[in-house]
Formats: sequence, structure tokens, C-alpha cells
Amino acid sequence: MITRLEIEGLALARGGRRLFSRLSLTLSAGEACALTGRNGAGKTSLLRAVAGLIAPEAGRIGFGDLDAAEARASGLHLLGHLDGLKSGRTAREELDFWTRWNGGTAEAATEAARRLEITPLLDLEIRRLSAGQRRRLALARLLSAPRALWLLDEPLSPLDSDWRARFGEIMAEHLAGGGLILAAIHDPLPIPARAVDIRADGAAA
Amino acid sequence: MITRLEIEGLALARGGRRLFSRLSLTLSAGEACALTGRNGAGKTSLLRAVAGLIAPEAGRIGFGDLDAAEARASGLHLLGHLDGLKSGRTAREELDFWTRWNGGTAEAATEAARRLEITPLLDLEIRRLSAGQRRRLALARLLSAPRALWLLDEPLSPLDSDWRARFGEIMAEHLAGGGLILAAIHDPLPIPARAVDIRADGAAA
Amino acid sequence: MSPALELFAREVRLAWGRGGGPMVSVGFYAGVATLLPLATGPEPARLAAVAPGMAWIGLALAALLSLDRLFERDYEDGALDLITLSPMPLELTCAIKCLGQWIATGAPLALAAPIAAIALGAPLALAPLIFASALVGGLAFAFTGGIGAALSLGARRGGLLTAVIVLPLFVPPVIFGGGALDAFASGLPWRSGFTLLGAYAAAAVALGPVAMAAACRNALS
Amino acid sequence: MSPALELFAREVRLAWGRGGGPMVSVGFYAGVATLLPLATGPEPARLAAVAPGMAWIGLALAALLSLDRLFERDYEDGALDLITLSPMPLELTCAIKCLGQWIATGAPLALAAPIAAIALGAPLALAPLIFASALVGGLAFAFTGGIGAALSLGARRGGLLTAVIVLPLFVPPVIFGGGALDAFASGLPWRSGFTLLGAYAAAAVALGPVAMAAACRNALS
Amino acid sequence: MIPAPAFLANPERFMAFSRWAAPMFAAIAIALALAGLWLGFTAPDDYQQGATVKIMFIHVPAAWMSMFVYVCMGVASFLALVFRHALADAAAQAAAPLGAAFTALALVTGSLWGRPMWGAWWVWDARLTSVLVLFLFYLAYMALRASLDDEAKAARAGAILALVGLVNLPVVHWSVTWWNTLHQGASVFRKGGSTLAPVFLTPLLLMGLAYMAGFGALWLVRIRGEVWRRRAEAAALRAARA
Ligand code: HEM
Ligand SMILES: Nc1ncnc2c1ncn2[C@@H]1O[C@H](COP(=O)(O)OP(=O)(O)OP(=O)(O)O)[C@@H](O)[C@H]1O
Ligand SMILES: Nc1ncnc2c1ncn2[C@@H]1O[C@H](COP(=O)(O)OP(=O)(O)OP(=O)(O)O)[C@@H](O)[C@H]1O
Ligand SMILES: [Mg+2]
Ligand SMILES: [Mg+2]
Repeated sequence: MITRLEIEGLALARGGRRLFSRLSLTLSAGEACALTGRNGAGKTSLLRAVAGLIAPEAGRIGFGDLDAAEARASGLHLLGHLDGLKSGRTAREELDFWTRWNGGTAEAATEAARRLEITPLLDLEIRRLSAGQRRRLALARLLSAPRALWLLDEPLSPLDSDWRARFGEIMAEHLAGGGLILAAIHDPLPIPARAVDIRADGAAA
Repeated sequence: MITRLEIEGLALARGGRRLFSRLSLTLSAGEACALTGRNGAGKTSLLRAVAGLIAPEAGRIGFGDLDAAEARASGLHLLGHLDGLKSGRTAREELDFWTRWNGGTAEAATEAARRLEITPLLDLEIRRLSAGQRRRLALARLLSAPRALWLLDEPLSPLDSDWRARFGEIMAEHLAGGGLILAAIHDPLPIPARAVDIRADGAAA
Repeated sequence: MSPALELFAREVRLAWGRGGGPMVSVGFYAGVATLLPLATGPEPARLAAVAPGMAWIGLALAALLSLDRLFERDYEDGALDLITLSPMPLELTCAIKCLGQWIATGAPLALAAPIAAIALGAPLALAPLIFASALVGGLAFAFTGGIGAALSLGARRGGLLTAVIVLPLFVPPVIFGGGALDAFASGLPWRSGFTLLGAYAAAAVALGPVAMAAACRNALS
Repeated sequence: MSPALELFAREVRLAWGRGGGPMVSVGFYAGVATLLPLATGPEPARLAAVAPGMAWIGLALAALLSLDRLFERDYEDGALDLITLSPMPLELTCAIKCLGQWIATGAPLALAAPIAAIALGAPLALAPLIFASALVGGLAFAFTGGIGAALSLGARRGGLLTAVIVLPLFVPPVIFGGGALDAFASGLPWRSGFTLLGAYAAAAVALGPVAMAAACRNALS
Repeated sequence: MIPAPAFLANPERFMAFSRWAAPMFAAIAIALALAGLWLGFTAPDDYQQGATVKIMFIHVPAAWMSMFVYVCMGVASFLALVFRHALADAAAQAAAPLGAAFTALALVTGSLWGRPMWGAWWVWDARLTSVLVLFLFYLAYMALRASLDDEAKAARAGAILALVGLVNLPVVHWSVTWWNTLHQGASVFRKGGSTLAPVFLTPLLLMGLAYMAGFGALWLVRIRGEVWRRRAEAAALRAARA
């Protein structure tokens, strides 16, 4: 299980342009970090680099003394703008598939659906869900298969204020259980979190 | 040009389920209305009904003494979660196309791009834009072809705080020029707006 | 540029992609024409007999391959919502999309069809008729194929479903065009077949857009 | 259920859609088989000679039609990101996707192929060989087609580009399978052709996933 | 012919080398081609094939080059994929249209030759078909590169396709041995030495070398062009962003 995330002297480039360099950040079990920054600063790119989907230009991303490939393969959840839900399948099909794909159990899926109050929606096709309902389904994946590191890209945006608070509770529980959260946000996170501001020169604050 | 939006006793149903009924709302030139409501309350559905994409179960949607079909065809902009931008085309191709499609001029498109600071991004493919950059491109369409009624579905969500404020200024200008804005939101709008809360029983507040 | 022209240009560009557009269609055609003799054995007599027919089948299948997404992408990314919000009647919009598709893929294919047929052993004299009927037939395929593409919007498996809806509509042009080619090759009167093909294409151009617009409105609501 | 099985079930379901899956493939096949006699004229001798070959072409084209989206949808909606974040090697994931595609569309088509060929006038004795070679050939088509589908991820025109990439890869199985059918029909030894088909399919199954995984990683980066 | 990759991997060194190497290769190509054509066209007519045998001096080297260029493209693609070397990628990209042109030339001249020899412009035997497939691979490579906008991604996708296409080369070469083809078997590069009379063999080999040198010149020029284009694009991008 991932208990540490260490980013050292990271530099990322997209399409030939350097986004930021010398970003360093350490996160231990139970800690959350809120990434902020202007549009296009590189928050999403940073999350994808931590997940191993894009290669850094310089610097190191480590997971304590775990092997990076292994840690990524079964230690983290990535939740982005693109949520990987197929508009033609039902919510139940998608939740069940992703739960098992991530190594979770059927009970965990049921419990996650209950927790996020999507149980009555499970037989609807994804395309019929409202934006907030769809996001809750995506969030249910985080609970249905326990993984330590959550990489969240603007997780709150289509949620109503009630659900923002409730997702805050869920995040707090995850941290209390030894989890780590790295979230890119524009609205403040409803939990205490280290703030890191991504800027082109040097980095964090 | 649309100068009034009148919604009377509107009832909407999706997938056989009544979302709300008896919703009434009048908006005149220069006014904005902020639709709030729980996830799944029917905000997006209401915007689509006003745009004429879905038929109401009961009630009337009128545009002053304009013919509804004509008013919709050239009097309103709809901006939703799905922004209609093709991931493989460049930002310029998309902006130019939508500008002309909506009857705007090339100068207006250039000016809109300048205003939303996407001029340097115009030659990038859409799939390379960050979430906020992409949203700004979608917003540029509002300016590139002037239309009176703006139907906005969570317009602020991927914007950074600086751009939220600046888009507030843009909305204020639009209202000052006699425009109308109907926006579904979870975060407060940065302009004075009538608040309407969508609830299943009766409606607005 | 008027919105109609603008839409037309967009459709052509979406279908062609940047650079290498017609080359891709032609390469596809060459591939299909290559597979046939490989599958049936290379005896020239056999091949020559079916060559013009195969040129036709290739055309119909290329149309299927490219039509599949005529509306689907616009539907899935929300562009169809915005396209319908316009003073232009949806029927005209659909017609322009089909026309763009035809120019972008049908026309290069019509140019390649006689070449493929002759490579398979069809007589040289057939070339102009193959070209003309491929051009007219392509129009019929585009406008009937569009109906299938619009009807299968939102269905779970666009590709093959489009094919199944569309194939019956493709049958008459294939009969008429194939018949005309066959008649010409055997020295019989071929004009009637070609005229029927033209009439079918004209009917498709006239009626197809109505059906497409209705199907699109239905998918959006 | 293990993740591998789960993915396999998902792929089969995505390919089939809800209800009527195999029927749709078979309907497509029937349509293609119907078009051929219409396009080439109905003389039985002509048709019978090309019938088994046509069954092959139909198979290859059906594979093309359905392969096109093997990776693209997952790429565009972000599912491919999440699928790669798993202890399962991406090579295996790609192989399972192709296998699912083969079971969902290749197998029903293999069942339909002999029927279509016999309807077009092929001798009854050919049926078992047509079925067997369609089954094995379908495997080769799925695994080579997957390479094309993965390589054209993020390209401007998936459909036809996939076809152009994939057709050269489809040529060898079409030669081997078509050759075996031809040899059998003329009473010549056919085993060598069938063995080559099997060998090609095995090579495709072994090497295809490596190329697909590399192409997917490239598209995501 | 394949320049020592390690030495030329440095773009500066490559540009310096190719500046004089390209014209030199061109001069060699012209000289060899003149000699080859002279010897070829003064050679006696073949007792079976008559004057048509002269097509051989155009056809056979073009057919050899169609495969050789693909090998070059494959090697360059491999280097580009494994070492992420931009110059290797430029080389692969620059080779593709040249290879397609040689293949088209082999197809056209072979077809012109086939008409008098076999009585048909085209037959679907294994040799001819596999060359056509080779041509399709070149087209597919170019089409793929043209339709991916991100240069780095297009480079890697193209490289993967080029490597996949390598499997076709043995089929082209040994098709005449593996299958019973109308096309004649190997007569130059075969076990036990060439069966061709020296009057034909010498001009044929001269033409082969001429094609090779010509390809070398064109390839270098195209790689240079590719390098310049990429530099210009990078500069434009920097300017746009600044
Ligand atoms: C479009 C038709 C043809 C194509 C695509 C074609 C292709 C090729 C290829 C690829 C080679 C190189 C083989 C190797 O080195 O492995 C070759 C060699 C050769 N071809 Fe053709 N060929 C065609 C027609 C002909 C015809 C009609 C003739 C004459 C009867 C002919 C005579 C030769 C000869 C003499 C060689 C040299 C054989 C050797 O030493 O390898 N080709 N051809
Ligand atoms: N595939 C790509 N190719 C080229 N440039 C890219 C690519 N992906 C992203 N970029 C560029 O990299 C920059 C950072 O993008 P990123 O999505 O990481 O920003 P972000 O911080 O998440 O912004 P936002 O708040 O708008 O979501 C942007 O300027 C974007 O245009
Ligand atoms: N095409 C459809 N078929 C059936 N039900 C639908 C369809 N579209 C939406 N719904 C249902 O209608 C309800 C309202 O959806 P809508 O998208 O209008 O909500 P919303 O207020 O915009 O919510 P959110 O804040 O989450 O965006 C939801 O419960 C949704 O499941
Ligand atoms: Mg982002
Ligand atoms: Mg909504």
C-alpha cells in the first residue's frame, strides 16, 4: 500500500512547452494536498504524471520504497474530467465492471452506491444521468475498491452544495484510514489540506 | 431580438418521471437568473426545454411576442457540459466555424478570442487544451456572435478564480447591453441575479 | 461565407482530415480490390466477370465505413444540439452533411473505381460508365446511408446497426448500377439501368434529409 | 470473477450491445452476400466460382467495420487511462479486447459464412472448411485489425485510416484461406494453405498485442 | 550506404556531412546510371525475350530498392522508437515517399514487361501481390503520419507500423520460392552464384548501384528538408508562445 508520495525537482512539458520545473512535494499517509493554479498551469498534467501516463522531463516521482510501476498499478485511483463511463451502458454495468477491474468486491460496490445514493439510479443508462449524478457514480468507484492514493481532478465541480460537504466527509474518512489525496481544485476543498500553487517559474508555495 | 422570456406553469418529465411542475419565471432584457437546485433537480433539462430541444409536459415557454421557433433559431446561445468542440480540430477551426454558423463576423471572432485570451492557443488541437482553456473557447462563442439570451449550464466550473471574475464582467456587459442570462449553477454567480431554486413540488423561490 | 457553405466546408474537412484525405479513400479501395482476387483465385476470366460488380460492392462498403459517424460524433459531443439551434432548417443541414460526405469520400472513390475494375480485368471501354455510375451511386449511398446513421444515433452499436439499416436501402442502386454495367459489357442497352440509378439518387436526395432530420430531432429530445 | 474475465465480458457486451448482437452481425453478412449477385449479375456459374472467396471478403470487411472502435471509444471517454492503471499488463489487456471482439462478432460470422457461401452456390462439402477457416481467419483479423485500431487512435479520421493500415495485414490470411478453399474445391491438397492460415493467426495473437500496447501507450502519453 | 548512426546521430554533424555528401552521391548516381544504361542498351537482345529484356535494367533495381528502402525505414524507425532519436525519425519519414516511388516504379515497369512476357498487365501471383502489399504499407505509413498532428506521437505510431510491416519483406523476397509463381525465380542473388550472363549482369549491377546512390542523395536531401521544417516549426511555436 502506498504510504508516501515523493515528488522531487519535477519538470513537465506538454507539446514542446515547459509547464513548470523544480516542483517538489511530499505527501504522507493521512495527508491531503490541494493543487491550485491558473488554467493551463499544469495541474491535470501533474496528476497524469503521478499516475504514470505521461513521462516527466526531469525529476523523480517516488512512492516511498515501493516499486513505482507496482504502486501505480494497484495503489491509486485517478478521477478526471473524462470519467471513462460509457454513455450507452447502465450505471450498474459500469460500477460493477470498474469495481472488479480495480479488485473490489460486489459488497463494496453495493455499499459505495448506497453511500453515494445512486442505488435507485443504477439501472439507468449513463447518458440519462444528470451531471452531478454521473460524478457521484464516478466517485463511487473510489470507495468500491480501496486504494491508498486518490488523484482527483476538480472532484467537486458538478456536485451540489450538500454533496460537496458529504464528499468532504468521505475524503476525511479516507485520510483517517491512512489514505493520501492529491486534488486539483479551483474551489476550496472542504477538508484541511496543504495548499500547493503551481506556477511556471520554480513552483509550490 | 429576444427581450423577454416567459415561462408559465411549466412541467418537465424525463424518462417517465416528473421532474417539476408549475414552474413560472419571467425574465426581461438586462436581467439574469441563477437556477439552483439539487443534483438531478432538472436545471439542465429546463435549459434544454427553453432551447426547444425537449418538449415540456405542460405549460408554456414564450419569448415576448416573437415566434418561438424563430426566436430560438437565432436568438439564443446554449452552453452546456457537452460543448460541441471536436477533439481533433484546432481551436481556430472550431471558433471560426461556430462564429459563422451563428452568423458572426471574423472580426468578432478575433475580438472574442482576444477578450478570452485564447489567441495564442488557436492553433492547438482541442484535445490539447486544458479544461479551463477549453471552456474559455466555448465562452468565446458567446461573444463572437451576438445573441440576446444566454442559457448557461455551470459556466464557471473549470475556470480559475481570476477568470470567474472576468467572466462575471463579461456577463455584466451583456446584461447592460440588453441581454438576458439564465444560468444553472452550484457556485454563486459573480453578478447580481434573481435566484430560482428548482424543487420537485411547486417550484421557484 | 454563408453558414451553409461553412458547414459544407467543415464536413468535408472532418471527413478528409488534414492532408492525405483522398489518398486514404483510394488506398482503401485499392486494398479491397486487392483482396478479391486473392480470395477467389486469380483466374482472369473469373475475375473479369465480377470486376465491375466488385467495384460497386467496394463503393457501397466504403460508403458504409465512412457514414457510420456522420451524425454520431456531433451527437456525442453536443455539436448536434448547437447545429439544430440555427435558422437553417435541420433538413437542409442534414443534406449538406451528406453532400460534404459525398464530395469528400464519394468523389475520390468514383475516380478510383474504374481503375480498380480495369486492374481486375474489366474492359477499358467500361471505364467512363463505371465512373459515372459510381459518382451517381455514391450520391445515393450518401443520402440513404445518412438515414441509417441518423436512426442508429444513441443505439449501443452504431457501426453494424447502421449497416443493417442501410443495406436494404443500398440494394436498389446496386441492382440498377450493376445492371447497367453488366448490360453495357454484353452490348445490351444500358441506359434504362443508369436512368433508374439517377432517379433513385434524386429520390434519395429529396427524401433522405426529411427522414434524417426527423431521426436527429428524436435522438436529441 | 478475475479482472481478465470481467474485461472480456465487458468487451463482448460492448460489441454485442443489449439484445440482438449476433443477429446484427449475421444480418450484415447476409446483406453483403445479397449485394454480390445483384452487382455481378445472377449467372450461377459465375457466382459459384467466387462464392467462397466472397464469404472471405465479407468476413474481412465485417471485421473492419467492427474493429474501428475497439480502442477509440475507451480513448475518447478516458476509460483507456483507467484500464492501463491496473496490475494487468497492457499487452494482456489488448489481447483480451481482441479476443472479446472475436467472440462477439467473429464467431457468429464464422457460423454465417458457410450458409452465405452455399446460398451463392458453393458446394455443400466446402461448408466445414469454410467454417473452420472463417473461425481461424477471424482470429487473425481481430488481432491484426487491433493494431490498426490502436495506431489510428487520436488520428483525424479513424474509420478509413484503420482500414488502410489494416488491409495490408489482412492480405496474407485472405491468400492462405482463399487458397485453401480454392484448392479444396478443385480437389487439390488444401492442408498447407490452412496450416499457413493457422500459423499467421498464431503469430498475430503472439505479436499483435505488443504492437497494440505500444500504440496505446503512445496515444495516451 | 546506411551512414554510421552513432556518428551522424548529432544533427549538426549530420547537416555538415549531408551538405557535401548529397551532391556527391548524386554525381556518383548519374555517372553509374550513364555507364549502366550505355552497357545495357548496347547489350545483345535476349534469345527468348528479345529487346524487352532492356526493361530489366529499370525494373529489377527498382524492385530491389523497394525492399531496401523499407529496410532503411525499418531500421530508422527502430532507432527512433528505442532511442527516441529525432533524426532517425526524420530519416524514416523522409524514406517513405522514396520507397513508395521505387515500389510504384517496380510495379509499373514490371507490368509493362509482363504484357509481352505473360500476355497480361497484371496477374495475382504471390510476388506481384506482395509487392502491392508493400506499396500499401508505404501508403499506410504516410497516411498515418499525415493524420496525427502531434509530431512525437505520429513518429512513434509510424515507427510501430513500419516495424509491423517488416514481416512483409521476407514474403516479397521468397514468394517466388514458397509459391509457384508466374514471376521468375531468383537469378542474381541466389545460392550457387548468378545465372545471368555477364553482358546482362554487369549493367544490371551498375544500375543497381546507381539507384542506390540516387536514393542516398535524395534521402539526404529529404532528411535535410525535414530537419529544416522541424526547426522552422519549433521557432514558430516559440514565437507564438512568447
Ligand atoms: C508488376 C509486375 C512485377 C513486379 C511487382 C515485380 C517485382 C519484382 C521484385 C520485387 C523483384 C526483386 C526480387 C528480389 O530481389 O527478392 C523482381 C526481380 C526480378 N523481376 Fe520482376 N516483377 C514484375 C514483373 C516482372 C516481369 C514481367 C519480368 C520478366 C519476365 C520480371 C523479371 C524479373 C527479374 C529477371 C528479376 C530479377 C530476379 C532476381 O535475381 O531476383 N519481373 N521483380
Ligand atoms: N497533449 C498535449 N499536447 C500539447 N499541449 C498540451 C497537451 N495537454 C495539455 N497541454 C497544454 O499544457 C498546459 C497544461 O494543461 P493542463 O491540462 O495540465 O492544465 P491545468 O492546470 O489542468 O488547467 P485547467 O485548470 O484549465 O484544467 C495547457 O497549456 C495545455 O494547452
Ligand atoms: N434522457 C433522459 N432520460 C431519462 N431521464 C433523464 C434523461 N435526462 C435526464 N434524466 C433525469 O432527469 C433528472 C434531471 O436531470 P438534469 O440533467 O436536468 O438535472 P440537473 O438539475 O441539471 O442536475 P445536475 O446538477 O446534476 O446537473 C435526473 O434525475 C436525470 O436522471
Ligand atoms: Mg485541468
Ligand atoms: Mg445539469
